[in-house]
Amino acid sequence: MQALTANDVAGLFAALEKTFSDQREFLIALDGKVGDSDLGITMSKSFTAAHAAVVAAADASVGKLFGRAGLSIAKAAPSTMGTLTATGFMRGGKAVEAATTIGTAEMAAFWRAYRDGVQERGKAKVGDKTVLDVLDPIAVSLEASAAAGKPLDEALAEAAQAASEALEATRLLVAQHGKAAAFQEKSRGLQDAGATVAVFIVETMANFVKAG
Amino acid sequence: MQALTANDVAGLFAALEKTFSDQREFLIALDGKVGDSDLGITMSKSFTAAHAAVVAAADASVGKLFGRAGLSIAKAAPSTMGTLTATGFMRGGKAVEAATTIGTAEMAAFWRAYRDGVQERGKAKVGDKTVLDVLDPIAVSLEASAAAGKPLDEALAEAAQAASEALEATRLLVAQHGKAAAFQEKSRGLQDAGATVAVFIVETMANFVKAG
Amino acid sequence: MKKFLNAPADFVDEMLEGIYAAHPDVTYTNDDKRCYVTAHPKKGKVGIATGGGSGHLPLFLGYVGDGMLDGCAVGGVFQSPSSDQMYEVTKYIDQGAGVLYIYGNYTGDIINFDMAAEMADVDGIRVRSVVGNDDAASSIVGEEHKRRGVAGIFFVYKAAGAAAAEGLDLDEVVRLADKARLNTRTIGVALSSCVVPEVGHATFSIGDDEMEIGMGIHGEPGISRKKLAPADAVVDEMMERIFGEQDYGAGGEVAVLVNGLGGTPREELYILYRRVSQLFAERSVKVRHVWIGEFATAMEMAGASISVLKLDGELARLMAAPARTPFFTHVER
Amino acid sequence: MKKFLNAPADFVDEMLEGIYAAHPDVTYTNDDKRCYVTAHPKKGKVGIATGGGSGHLPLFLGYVGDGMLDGCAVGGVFQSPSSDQMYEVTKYIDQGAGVLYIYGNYTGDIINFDMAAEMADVDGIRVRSVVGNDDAASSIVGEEHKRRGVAGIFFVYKAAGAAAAEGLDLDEVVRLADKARLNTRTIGVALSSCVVPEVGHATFSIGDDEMEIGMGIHGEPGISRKKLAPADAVVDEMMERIFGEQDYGAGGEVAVLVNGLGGTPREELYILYRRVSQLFAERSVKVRHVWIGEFATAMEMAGASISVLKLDGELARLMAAPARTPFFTHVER
Ligand SMILES: Nc1ncnc2c1ncn2[C@@H]1O[C@H](COP(=O)(O)OP(=O)(O)O)[C@@H](O)[C@H]1O
Ligand SMILES: Nc1ncnc2c1ncn2[C@@H]1O[C@H](COP(=O)(O)OP(=O)(O)O)[C@@H](O)[C@H]1O
Ligand SMILES: [Mg+2]
Ligand SMILES: [Mg+2]
Ligand SMILES: [Mg+2]
Ligand SMILES: [Mg+2]
Repeated sequence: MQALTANDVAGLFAALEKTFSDQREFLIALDGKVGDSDLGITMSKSFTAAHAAVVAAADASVGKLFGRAGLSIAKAAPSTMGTLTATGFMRGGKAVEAATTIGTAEMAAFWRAYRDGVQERGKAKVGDKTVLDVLDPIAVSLEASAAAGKPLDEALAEAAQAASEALEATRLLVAQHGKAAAFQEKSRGLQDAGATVAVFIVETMANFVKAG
Repeated sequence: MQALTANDVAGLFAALEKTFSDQREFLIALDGKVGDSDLGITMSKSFTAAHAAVVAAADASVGKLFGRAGLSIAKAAPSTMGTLTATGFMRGGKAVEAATTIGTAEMAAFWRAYRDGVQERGKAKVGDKTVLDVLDPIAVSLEASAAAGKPLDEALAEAAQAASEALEATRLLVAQHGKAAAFQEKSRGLQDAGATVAVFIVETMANFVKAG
Repeated sequence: MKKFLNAPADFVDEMLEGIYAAHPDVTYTNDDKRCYVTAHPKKGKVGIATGGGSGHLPLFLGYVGDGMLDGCAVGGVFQSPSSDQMYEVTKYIDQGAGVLYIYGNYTGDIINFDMAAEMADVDGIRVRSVVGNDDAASSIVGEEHKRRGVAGIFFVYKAAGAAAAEGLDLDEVVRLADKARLNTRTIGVALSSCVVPEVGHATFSIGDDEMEIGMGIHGEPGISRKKLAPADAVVDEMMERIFGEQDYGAGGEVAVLVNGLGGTPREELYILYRRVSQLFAERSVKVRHVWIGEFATAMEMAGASISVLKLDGELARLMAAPARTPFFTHVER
Repeated sequence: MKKFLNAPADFVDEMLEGIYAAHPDVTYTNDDKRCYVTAHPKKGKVGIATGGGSGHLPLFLGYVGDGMLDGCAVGGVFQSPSSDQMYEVTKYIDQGAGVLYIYGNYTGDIINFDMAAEMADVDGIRVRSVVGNDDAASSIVGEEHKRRGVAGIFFVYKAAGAAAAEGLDLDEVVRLADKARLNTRTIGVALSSCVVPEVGHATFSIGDDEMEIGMGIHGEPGISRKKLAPADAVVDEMMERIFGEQDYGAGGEVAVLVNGLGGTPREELYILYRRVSQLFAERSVKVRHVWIGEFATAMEMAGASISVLKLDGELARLMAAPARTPFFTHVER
């Protein structure tokens, strides 16, 4: 598909729910290395709640539905990543509230607002080894694709590619925030757990759009 | 020797201290089966204190010295057997306070008062599987020896023999008092720990008199 | 053994030094730290003494203070104090109105308190005793005199302490303490052992998935050892025994104490109380007072006990009265 | 896992049911048990809210009551509550004078409290925050903003709660809370791990003869792991760090909190305090207030922390003020 409409949102969140249910144990193990092992549980809870919320909602706009998804995540999973993800979907949704279809430009606007919301809420900088290190290249890549007039599927595929490279690069960093920060040097060499979540989200979006 | 004088008391308590220091681990293990494993520790503490007390005391009477030994045990070892032993020496000592030498008749009076004091304080009956089951035959045997005019060494040897037979017989009984009572049937087959202490005391006395 | 201590033999005395340093309202007599007494004895009030082994904080000494007790003879870990120490405490706290001993039903303690009472008698101090025997698990109905004293002694302290603070005389204080004793039932369950510092290893062993209902606070054997069940089922089994012994009657009132043995977090005690409160509600019995926390421990032993006091008018009044010790504060609302 | 519980997923809510059944002075708002509030909010008083993960009783909810806090958002075990829950608590406790949030320095909590403050702002409720960061072990001097909040938050609650009870306005309450925060240092030592019910096994592992100085209450790594030393040496090492950070001055005054992490018996806390009091006496510093017990736990974790608050006239006054919650009572003498 070349644009997302309100009708597609339930399907997208069904796919996200499946992704995080499949990756539950992987994320638990990843967060366990320099964190508290809850990430797999909270992310799986988050997208189960978000899927249920968008199915139940009657809103006609994709942005509004993303906002509702964010709100449901805030209630379901008040962990760091839960709240940051909630903030991202709420801010991103708000940015595209007026649009009836989400093409490349709107997708770029969504991720820009998502990224900025997470930065504002979490007060991390790029390079601090957080989810922001993946959110930033996603936004940048989509903005470039929008400027170049690329179609949504191609744009998301490139964003996903940029995200996964950025995730790989987090291995070189030392954690500055959250529970991992206490481990300092021990966190070097490991990919950041929250950044991994962001990769899964954008990859699931890319696959959903490509398949649709 | 055929009678104990005040001069012999320090030696007797040195012997008692040695007995309970030698038997420390044995009594710990014995009390550990249906009790709290403290008996070896408290009895060893008791006679170390008693020995020190009689050495320090200036009293001229055996009975008074026995009384002081009892008082020091009460302070040093306030466990069940500690306090019962303290009571025994205090009551026994008081019974022979007026005597300058302790022959068979006085020794019988000492153990009679010792036995009655323990019974009064602990409120157990003969057959309840306590120290009383050994104290009673000791008193009875010494009273018979006194009536028969037997010398002290022979009388104490017979009392020690009666005590050790009575101890053996405690195996058949079920504990009614103290920590062991909670174990009920499990206590059957085991010799009573407190009764073992009484056997050690009378045996040490018998050996001391025989050697002297 | 993972404990904060210096030499194991100094465990009790160093603990006492810490307590005296922290709490100026308590002190000691006869130059012996183990003769623990209130710093503010009240002339003409019945004195109340307790005593027993260490390792059970806030039991026993923690209840010395306003509206509760006046003195406590402190023993070694799980060991009775000496009759001599009890006697010294007795002399200090006697303020002319006589002294009540309240302690648990353990042979060593009985023998020593009886001896202390004899010694005090020589000085003309009137002494009476009430011996706590609330542990319903430790022998059958009809043999209550053989039962151990456990956490429920708290109710006896509270009743006697409030009665003495009201200025009642020794016989009246004894009557009320004894009523509290007779109206109290406790049942405990242990999940893990504890370590006596001078011994250095676990007092007893218990399987990783086992609990022992009715185990004593020194590790004395209980009624049954079985697989750890869900909390509600554990409470149901404990309370069945208590309900089987005393009839609280629809419309009746009780005080409840949910006590942690030391290693069990407060969160779990509230999960237990949740079920306790449901069971009383089902029977239309009102829980008029409830205390939840650590009141009688066995160092780091994991487990809990539930004590129930059947109330009447005067016991309810005594439970409501204010009390204040370094370890326990009760404010009347 | 040896715990009294039913389904692990119900651990927190059943604990709360037990608390509400036991303590009528607290209730909940928005039909959500995890939005825990005082049953007696006071018109015109600054409202004080806290919040954080469960498993730390009496932290956090235990400090809701007279002279302390007004509400608490309750999270899962070691998990932040949601911004939504914090917002609901905020609405309930705002009595026209604004609301102060006092909570520990954990990313999840910060993010959620900030979000809740944004939500309350929409309703015109003035919200300010003081974020506890007393754990001197969790980062070096100069990076205090990265430090975790641990047991010393008790002093911040006490100062703010007393100030609000005096009728001071929001800015004044914030000023005093912040002063208490800046004047507090804590250092902890862990001896054993704990088990999160939904996880079912130990959070971390530690050798049978090891201690970890500075370990966080969720098992965050500390400064050093070494052989368990005698109690006095452990205290000396802990206090050296505290003395290195703040100068209490000869003739100065402090308040001290010796806190058990859950599995450590009270006896041992007093052995620790004994040494603490010696160290202050050597420096001619007066310990004006001391609290010893469990104030911030990690379920059954064995270990302890020492918190020191440097007092001045107004902080001493606020520490002395009476307070009363279902979990903590302080009576002015
Ligand atoms: N201040 C922050 N800003 C942005 N992301 C953060 C921040 N702190 C932590 N994170 C992200 O959160 C992830 C951990 O999330 P989560 O497991 O939910 O944390 P917690 O269990 O501590 O609440 C980290 O891997 C990191 O990507
Ligand atoms: N009421 C009693 N009367 C006489 N002897 C008793 C009584 N109760 C217990 N004993 C004796 O005490 C012994 C245990 O002594 P001890 O180990 O000192 O007890 P505890 O450790 O319980 O204080 C028992 O073996 C028994 O002989
Ligand atoms: Mg995590
Ligand atoms: Mg014994
Ligand atoms: Mg404890
Ligand atoms: Mg505890």
